[in-house]
Amino acid sequence: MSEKKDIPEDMFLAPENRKHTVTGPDGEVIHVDPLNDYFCQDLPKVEAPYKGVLEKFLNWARAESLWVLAYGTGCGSIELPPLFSPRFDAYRFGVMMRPTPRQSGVLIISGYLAVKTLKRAIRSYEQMQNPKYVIALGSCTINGGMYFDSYNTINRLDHYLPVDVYIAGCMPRPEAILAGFNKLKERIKSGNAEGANHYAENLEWYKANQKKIIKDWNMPTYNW
Amino acid sequence: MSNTIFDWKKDRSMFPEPDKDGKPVVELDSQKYIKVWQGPNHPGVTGNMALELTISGDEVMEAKTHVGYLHRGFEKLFERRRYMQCFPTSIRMCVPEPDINEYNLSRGTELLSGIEVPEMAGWLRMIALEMARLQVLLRTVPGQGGTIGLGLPAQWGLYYRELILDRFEELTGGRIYHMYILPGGVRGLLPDGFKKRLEDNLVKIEAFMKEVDRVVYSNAVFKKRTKGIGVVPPEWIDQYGATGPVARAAGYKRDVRKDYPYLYYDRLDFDYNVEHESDVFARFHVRRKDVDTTIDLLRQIMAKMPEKGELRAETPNVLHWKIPRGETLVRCESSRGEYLFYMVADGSIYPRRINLRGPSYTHGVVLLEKLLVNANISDVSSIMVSLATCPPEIER
Amino acid sequence: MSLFERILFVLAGLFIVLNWGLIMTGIIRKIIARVGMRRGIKVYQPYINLVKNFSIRSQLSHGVMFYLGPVFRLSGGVGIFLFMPMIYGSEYWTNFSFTGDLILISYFMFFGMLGMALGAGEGGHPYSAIGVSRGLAQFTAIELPLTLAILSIAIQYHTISLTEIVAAQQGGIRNWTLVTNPLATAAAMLSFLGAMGHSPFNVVMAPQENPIGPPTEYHGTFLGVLQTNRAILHVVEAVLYMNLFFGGATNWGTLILKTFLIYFWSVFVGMVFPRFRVDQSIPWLLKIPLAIGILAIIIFMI
Amino acid sequence: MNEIIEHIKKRFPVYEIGEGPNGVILMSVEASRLVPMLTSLKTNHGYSILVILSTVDWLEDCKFQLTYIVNNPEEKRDLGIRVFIQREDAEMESIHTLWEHAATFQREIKEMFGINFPGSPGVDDQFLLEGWDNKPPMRRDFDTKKYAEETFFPRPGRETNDPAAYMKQKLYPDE
Repeated sequence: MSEKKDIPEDMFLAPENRKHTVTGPDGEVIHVDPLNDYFCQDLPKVEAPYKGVLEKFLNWARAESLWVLAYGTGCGSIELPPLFSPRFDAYRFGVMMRPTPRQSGVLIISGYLAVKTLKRAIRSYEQMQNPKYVIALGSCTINGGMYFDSYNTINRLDHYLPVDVYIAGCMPRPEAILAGFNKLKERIKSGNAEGANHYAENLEWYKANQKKIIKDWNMPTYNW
Repeated sequence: MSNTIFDWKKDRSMFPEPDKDGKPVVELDSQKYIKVWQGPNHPGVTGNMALELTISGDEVMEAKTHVGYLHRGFEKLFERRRYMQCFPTSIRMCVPEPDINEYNLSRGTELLSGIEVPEMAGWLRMIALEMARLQVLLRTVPGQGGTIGLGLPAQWGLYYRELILDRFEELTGGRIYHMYILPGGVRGLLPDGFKKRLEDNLVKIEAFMKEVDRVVYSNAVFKKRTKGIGVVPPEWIDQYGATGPVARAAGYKRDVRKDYPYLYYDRLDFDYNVEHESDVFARFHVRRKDVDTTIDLLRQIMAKMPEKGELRAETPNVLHWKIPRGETLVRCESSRGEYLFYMVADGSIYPRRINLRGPSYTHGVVLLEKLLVNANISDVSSIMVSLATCPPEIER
Repeated sequence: MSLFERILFVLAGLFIVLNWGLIMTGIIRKIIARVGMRRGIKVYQPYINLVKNFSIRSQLSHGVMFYLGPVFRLSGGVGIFLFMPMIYGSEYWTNFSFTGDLILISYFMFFGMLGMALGAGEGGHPYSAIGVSRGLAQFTAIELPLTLAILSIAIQYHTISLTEIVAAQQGGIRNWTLVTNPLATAAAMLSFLGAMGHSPFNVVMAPQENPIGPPTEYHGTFLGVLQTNRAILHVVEAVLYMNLFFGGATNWGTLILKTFLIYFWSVFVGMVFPRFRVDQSIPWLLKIPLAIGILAIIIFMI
Repeated sequence: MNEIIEHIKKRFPVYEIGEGPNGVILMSVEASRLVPMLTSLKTNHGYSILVILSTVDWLEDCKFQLTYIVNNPEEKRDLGIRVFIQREDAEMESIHTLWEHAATFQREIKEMFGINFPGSPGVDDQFLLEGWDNKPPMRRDFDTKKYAEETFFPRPGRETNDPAAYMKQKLYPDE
């Protein structure tokens, strides 16, 4: 491998993530490629849903227990705390905030996504487990909103993540977000909310779009 | 009673030696440290920003803030927008308290183009600004308890904040983004009965703050967790450009409303809220007193403001409003401290440069990094909230 | 009663305890919500969450111990249940209680913690590790006053059999340990605050510090198992305290009422206090409850 | 106030002294004399707070304007000092030794305008952007709209009405 090709690849990597060699106790040379060795390189699979009444029942449970990843990606997150406050109280609908992506099933993209946040949002989305849903708040996620000409915010979220429900507005009021949750519930109960499987099927297209704007791709292809 | 048996005697031999700048030298390879990312996806950080903490045991050895997760390039976008088009964009620069952006941008435009604002509009602006301040304080004052696990008053606080948002909705039509203050004046008069309804809400909020006093302020565990934590030495205040409650908690009398009176604040009667301990508790205390001041100011404004008057001065057609070449500095007091706009006009219909400098620009980056060294990892979020870090105004 | 029948009754008891645990979680959440001026979740929401967690399609593992962590935790909870006499005077609901059951139960209380610590450690998330080290450190401080209280009771009643301790407390509130040995009760109830993981002792799962603590990496079925255990453990630990200090229960109604009140004590305190730092909570536990516990023993020694 | 200006005038070659509309005294100085001047203002005249360090890109004149606004909290006065530097290979002396938070300003300016401040701590680190490989975005010759359209998949159907022309046609057809 020529050295010229290596340099741009490694340029954005943190020092501990670069390829390096270590000499073992008996003089053996160990090649370490952290991105390959330390991370799981498997790609996601399409997980087929069950059939019939069982899937209907499970979908009902999934719809009635929406665990939201507590990640305020943009200015829409100012309306998320009121959502869990006395006046709006989303807990009534089985909506709950979880601080870790492993346990949450809903990712709320609250408004515009800066490129730096998009990278984290993708990681968070990929660390969530199938089935998972995406709610996009605000007009910024639909067509860029008032940041349509900004050099650092994406215009269309559905090119990077499969979106289940859009909630328009700048920013959407808590009532609108509650309505959005109810729309998502209907969608889950009808069995159409298979965003995770769609993502797994079209992984190449999504990855191409993502890598187009995330120039310093220093993570594995799919972040388990 | 002597506490010596139970006092935690830390074995300092495990901790890194400080170098000549007082910063500990951390060698990650020595296996004594863990690197922990607090944020961007973490309930303990305010908004979307990240703290890269190197910890040894429970103690933070090195802290680094990472911002830019909310960078939208506002200052670039302003170059492409006419003065009037800047408005809807500018208010999104500080999401919790957008009105200060409206005010600063209007004031800057007026100063540069030499427009006088009618008196009535000035008083209405003050109402909007003070209501916005109250609305933020109702989040942050009980929220200080929320950072150390006392979530209940924070939840009540959100309810009372809704009351103020209701009044905003009535006055301006918007919940969060109001766009009430425009160049040349304001957008509308107070609706009928507004003063009475606001007064009702203020009474309720005062009762609620008494409750907060009981539950948070005089809580033994709260005091234990916040006293002596995150002390900002007074000599750092100027050196790091700290303003607002942080400076006032260190004993400095700094309040833009009194130092550089804008609008009609010089006609109102209020005082600096000063504390001297300069720790998390003192900053909380300053904010707690700010709530009372703000409620008092709102009452004074409602009593002193004229009943009728011009709402807007004559402005040129906003679509081809050329503003002569000039530079100006506009400041106002936000709930977090001094909020500044530096505006440069080049004589065209587009602003040449509008630069924002919010209090978080120093509180959230240099000061926070400095304060977190040797802090306990449990206190990180409480220190961060007490400095009122608001990432959107750091990165714009 | 044959062994087969006994096993059937144990399983039935486990089923009742699990359901009561889930419903109790719902009721407690509802009460917390009402204090916070909200309507709160549906009472049966914990069931839906459980079903949902078991219905997650994809799961990933970080190794063998990661699998075993929740299993150990669950066996800790079930283990306490197995040797706990639930209803006093009933032949059917005494489970596998025997003369030395109190010792075994004390052991099982720590067993689940250790298994969870190993599993969470293998998860590899730094916040898990922080949570684990905090949890183990604090749990040691919690165990000390509790053990002293148990010893004090053992000295008082000259037995380490739970059934006999309950038997000694029958005949009205005057005979409860609460009245006969208030110091041991105080020490144990203060340590109970720590064991239940509510403020001011929720250092393990401290939302603003290490967002969710040890189970950071657990999801899907793993989390479902943990939730199941949580429901069982909360009830069973409350039953232990009930048996030791509050006169046991002679029927399921009494058990449900008493366990609810005992559990609610920790929620009640937790509602109005912020959380201690771990280096404040351990000295507190080692000061006040421990001193009371030592006093409780000394009184019976004299 | 005038005393200070007179005093500064004697010691430093300042020009273009004027008062801004908000009572801010603005003056320009040669880049090489800036740091001595700020040091003198800070130590001798009580201008102890660095309020803002801002940059204006005068593309037409091929110059960057750096504005240092310092504040005297005792007299409640602001003083703005402008420095003009060349746009090509722009470089400026760092003032982080005077005010530590100046390093943050300088780090941002380095990223946004490409002005180098040698010696400023962390000046080369990424601050707001991540993996940026284009022109520094705040330079006026960087076209953000073109960049966004090329990069971010604009949703079709967004009509771009020039608001001025559109509203003129709607509201003031005769003007």
